[in-house]
Amino acid sequence: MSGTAEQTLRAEEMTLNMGPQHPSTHGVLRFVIRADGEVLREAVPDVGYLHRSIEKIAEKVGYHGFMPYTDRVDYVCAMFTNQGWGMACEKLAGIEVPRRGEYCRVIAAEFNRIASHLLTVGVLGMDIGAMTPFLHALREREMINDLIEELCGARLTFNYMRIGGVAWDLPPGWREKALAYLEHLDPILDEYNALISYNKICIQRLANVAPISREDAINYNLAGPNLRACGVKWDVRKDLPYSVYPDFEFDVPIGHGQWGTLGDSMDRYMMRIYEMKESAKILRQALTRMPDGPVLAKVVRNFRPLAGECQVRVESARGDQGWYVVSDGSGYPWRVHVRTGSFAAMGIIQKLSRGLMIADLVVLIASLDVIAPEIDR
Amino acid sequence: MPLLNSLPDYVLTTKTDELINWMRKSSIWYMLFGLACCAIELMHTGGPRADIERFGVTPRASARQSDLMIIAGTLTLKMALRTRLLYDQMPDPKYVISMGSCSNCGGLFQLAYSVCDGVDKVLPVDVYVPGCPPRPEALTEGLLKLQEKIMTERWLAKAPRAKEQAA
Amino acid sequence: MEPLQIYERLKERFGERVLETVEKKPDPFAVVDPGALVEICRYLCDGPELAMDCLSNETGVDYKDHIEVVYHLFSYRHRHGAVLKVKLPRENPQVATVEGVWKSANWMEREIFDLVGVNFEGHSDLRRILMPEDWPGHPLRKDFVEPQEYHGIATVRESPIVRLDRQKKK
Amino acid sequence: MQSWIDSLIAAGDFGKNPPRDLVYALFIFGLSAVVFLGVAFPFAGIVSWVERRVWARIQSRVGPNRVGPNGSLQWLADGLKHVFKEDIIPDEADARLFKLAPYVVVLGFVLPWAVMPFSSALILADLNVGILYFTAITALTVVGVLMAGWASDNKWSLIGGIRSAAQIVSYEIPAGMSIFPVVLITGTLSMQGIIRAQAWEPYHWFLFSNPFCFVAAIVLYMSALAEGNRTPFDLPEAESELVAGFATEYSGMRYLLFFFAEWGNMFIAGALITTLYLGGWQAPRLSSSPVVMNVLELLSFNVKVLFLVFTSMWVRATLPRVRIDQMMSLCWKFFVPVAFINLIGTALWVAIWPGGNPVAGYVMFALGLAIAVLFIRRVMYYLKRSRMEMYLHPTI
Repeated sequence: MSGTAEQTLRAEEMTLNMGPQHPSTHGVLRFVIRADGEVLREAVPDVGYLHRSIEKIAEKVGYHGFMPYTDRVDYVCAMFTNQGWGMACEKLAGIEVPRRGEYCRVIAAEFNRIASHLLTVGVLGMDIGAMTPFLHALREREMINDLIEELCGARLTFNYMRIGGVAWDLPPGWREKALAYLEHLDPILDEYNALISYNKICIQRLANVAPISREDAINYNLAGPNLRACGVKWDVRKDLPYSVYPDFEFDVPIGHGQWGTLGDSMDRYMMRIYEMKESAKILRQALTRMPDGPVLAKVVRNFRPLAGECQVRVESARGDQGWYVVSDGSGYPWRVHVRTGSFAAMGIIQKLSRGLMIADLVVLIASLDVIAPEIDR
Repeated sequence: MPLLNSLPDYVLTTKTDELINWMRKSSIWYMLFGLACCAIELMHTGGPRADIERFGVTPRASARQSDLMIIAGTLTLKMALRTRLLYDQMPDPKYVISMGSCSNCGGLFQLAYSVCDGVDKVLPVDVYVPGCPPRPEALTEGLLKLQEKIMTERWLAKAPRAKEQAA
Repeated sequence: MEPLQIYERLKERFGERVLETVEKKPDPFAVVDPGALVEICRYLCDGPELAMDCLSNETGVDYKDHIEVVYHLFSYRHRHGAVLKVKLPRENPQVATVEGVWKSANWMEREIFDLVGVNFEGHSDLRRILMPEDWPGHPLRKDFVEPQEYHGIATVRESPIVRLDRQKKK
Repeated sequence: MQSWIDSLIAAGDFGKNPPRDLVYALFIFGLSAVVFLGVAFPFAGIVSWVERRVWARIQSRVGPNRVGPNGSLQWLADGLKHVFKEDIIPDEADARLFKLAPYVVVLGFVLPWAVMPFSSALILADLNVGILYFTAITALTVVGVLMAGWASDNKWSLIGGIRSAAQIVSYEIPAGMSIFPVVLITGTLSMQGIIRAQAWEPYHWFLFSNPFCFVAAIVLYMSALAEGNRTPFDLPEAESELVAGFATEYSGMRYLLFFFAEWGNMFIAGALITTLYLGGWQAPRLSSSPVVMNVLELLSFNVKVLFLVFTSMWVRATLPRVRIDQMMSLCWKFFVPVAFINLIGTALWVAIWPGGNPVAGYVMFALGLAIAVLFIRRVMYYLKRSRMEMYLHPTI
């Protein structure tokens, strides 16, 4: 009898195809899932559906011309990719950016970080089934978009920075608007927390889901909030200081696992909430302490750095972004490679996915905050 | 269907056509299908400020229930085949809005080796929305243009274009 | 520790197998023997003084006469970094994988295999990652020629000016 | 109803000696068509429009407002559009089951209207097993959903169907157990009988008749949310996980049936709770005219039901979705024991005070009022804190 029961109850593994068009895959990712009912055996990511060959284009368009393309490397926080590319070129050519230019960069970038994190937490809310937090996040993003639009004329793909500084100074009256928005942001974040972050269902859905150990996080090269959620106190802004970040006082929040295990999805999610507050702190300091002066160093239009290579690291909203640029002394870079946080984060999903449920996989992808163009470039 | 575009232009047939068109244009359900940068602006179009649901436009996750495909972003060659598949899965009548210069013509990425320069190489497109990325207002405008276009369709009555072709 | 000190230490330990150290601004690097790469990486990763526990970046660069694979290493414990390079022949470039040392190498090596065409011996899952499986060639090589069509989709778009000219002539 | 038809037959309206069963069947078909097209469908549609508007307001949007006055014809456009859409049956699908499934769901959605007690006179059939019929028929939905999931030959649909089956089978137990306390008190299964046992004053509702009933009503409401696939229990069609769940492969008219059944079920669940715990159609006797009284009762019933429907919209806009294992453990580890305790507690209560305890009614009502006041204060606090002026003048 037992034999027949086993035969009739034989469970079959199911191969599911999630994506590239799937509401929770944040753009065009694809996962090939082997599942036993609701429980995953393994989820194998398949990327490349948004491979736009940005690295090859860099070899064709020259140093100045590549700046708009960097926006598209990570469209949710394009300021950081702008900054990374600018810093790499400046390092190659040994250009000093004026102090006011650096302040403008930091202000623009930190606003962009808030906007990016708002989108991340909103999308995570949507992925666990709550639409309202997502739309409230979009509402806040609209206002940051207004500010940034006034600053550089675009809502998403900014192209604000140039090699040697930024394109324009802050417009008149912008500083007051920005400070007014920061006043508004704090109560909004509290409201947001009350609505979703400290919601019982949300905590149950996120806590203890797919925890990453400290060693794994470093070994798999996670970066930014994902790394800090695992308890590694590492922030490029603080530890390998660039730009004018040493001028500001801010904390580097790390995960403590107070809702579940250290490095679980809840920690990763809360990291974004904390970082928005820290960014607001930096912004207040930067906006009040801005020095006077030019914003753009004198850079020749026919920009030709000496032959050589360098890597710069920028703390983007998705973590440590490394721009590796090889120059052969001509007007076109020989090779550009960008190391991004999302690419590394995708690499760990296959390992983490074993034993998760389908609903958890959605949470995992959202909490790792992967963005398709940053993976594929 | 033999009835399709076969009847003369009586009041009854044209009014019926108008009714059909009215409900098609009032209830456009688009597929949740963001490809790249424009997807963020697509989200904003559904967001609080440019609330696109005012026009009865709702996102649907499944291709089977959607009428409109908004190609929002760069279409790579790897994705183009998938997009064609998704388009084939949608039930008729179906419309396509090409959003942003990448899906219009390749845009910035015409230099790229892996990008399909323009979605019109794989799908028929109804409305092109320019911009990189287009603002939510621009997409809304594109949607209104699509509504206008839907209102000119003929289902029972002889289509004007069919007449010309016959003549 | 400064990168140059690390390279000195490597030279002491591995002697001839560290082929050269280049002290060029802004980033100095060391070129190592491809045969000894895994051993050197293992030493860099495990030693308590160096403890390069993170492979932050791995890039393939095509130099027309040879191909280089560049490793950017980093230590979260000591907060120092180093750059290693291996030089490979352009025909059939092959190097051992460092996946066993740093897990993050898995995806980066897949990307290099896909775009530059370097074979990583011993890699657990060496498939194309960004390009479709049936894509010809390795796009980031300097001599890559773009195919004219892919599954019936033309990859080049005719310039509208050319088309206008043709229509005028008609 | 039956006597009226009998009188018509006796008057010879159907010729001499007509087959009585056929005439009955004719009337039943006619009535169901009227109910389906005239009541259930528009109602589900209007609820869908209201939901979209309410939802949009909560999300600081506007919602559909272009189609008809304030967008109120949105549901009509949505519905008719689907009728004229291409009807796709996937090649791999089990065509017969695939076609049948939506009708089974609609059956589960239309049949309960037969015993819907709109007022003391407006009820199609006051069955003496009304409640039993009600719960039995609504469970038909699960069969349809499971059929849809299986027949689509899509793995996402299948998971959706299985989830739905697991969900409804589990939550039927606490839901059923939460109906029995009322049955224990009244000793009848008829919808009208249960309503007649209550009065229009809130402290005479069964909700406040004893503490166990209060908890049972809440358990019933939660289970109804789960059975109606509403957030936080909308797992079968979890959009972000399963694309569109069991309805992934459905298009056109067939999808429309699922679509309307979903919203219609909200009304049905609300009606069940209103009947059992909120005094049904009971209204204050303001007039002696039966017509006026019936209108008042209809209003009373609908207001209560619509409040419950609105609450479920509010919940849907606020809460995230639970995971399937959390949902099952919530049911089996929490709701089922609580429902049994309620049942035993009510039985004891009835044994001690067979005629009910009026003091308990007042005390429970005061308690309920206090909870409501606290809740409203909390909501007002957050309303005050939100800074409207920033949104009205975006770039201050």
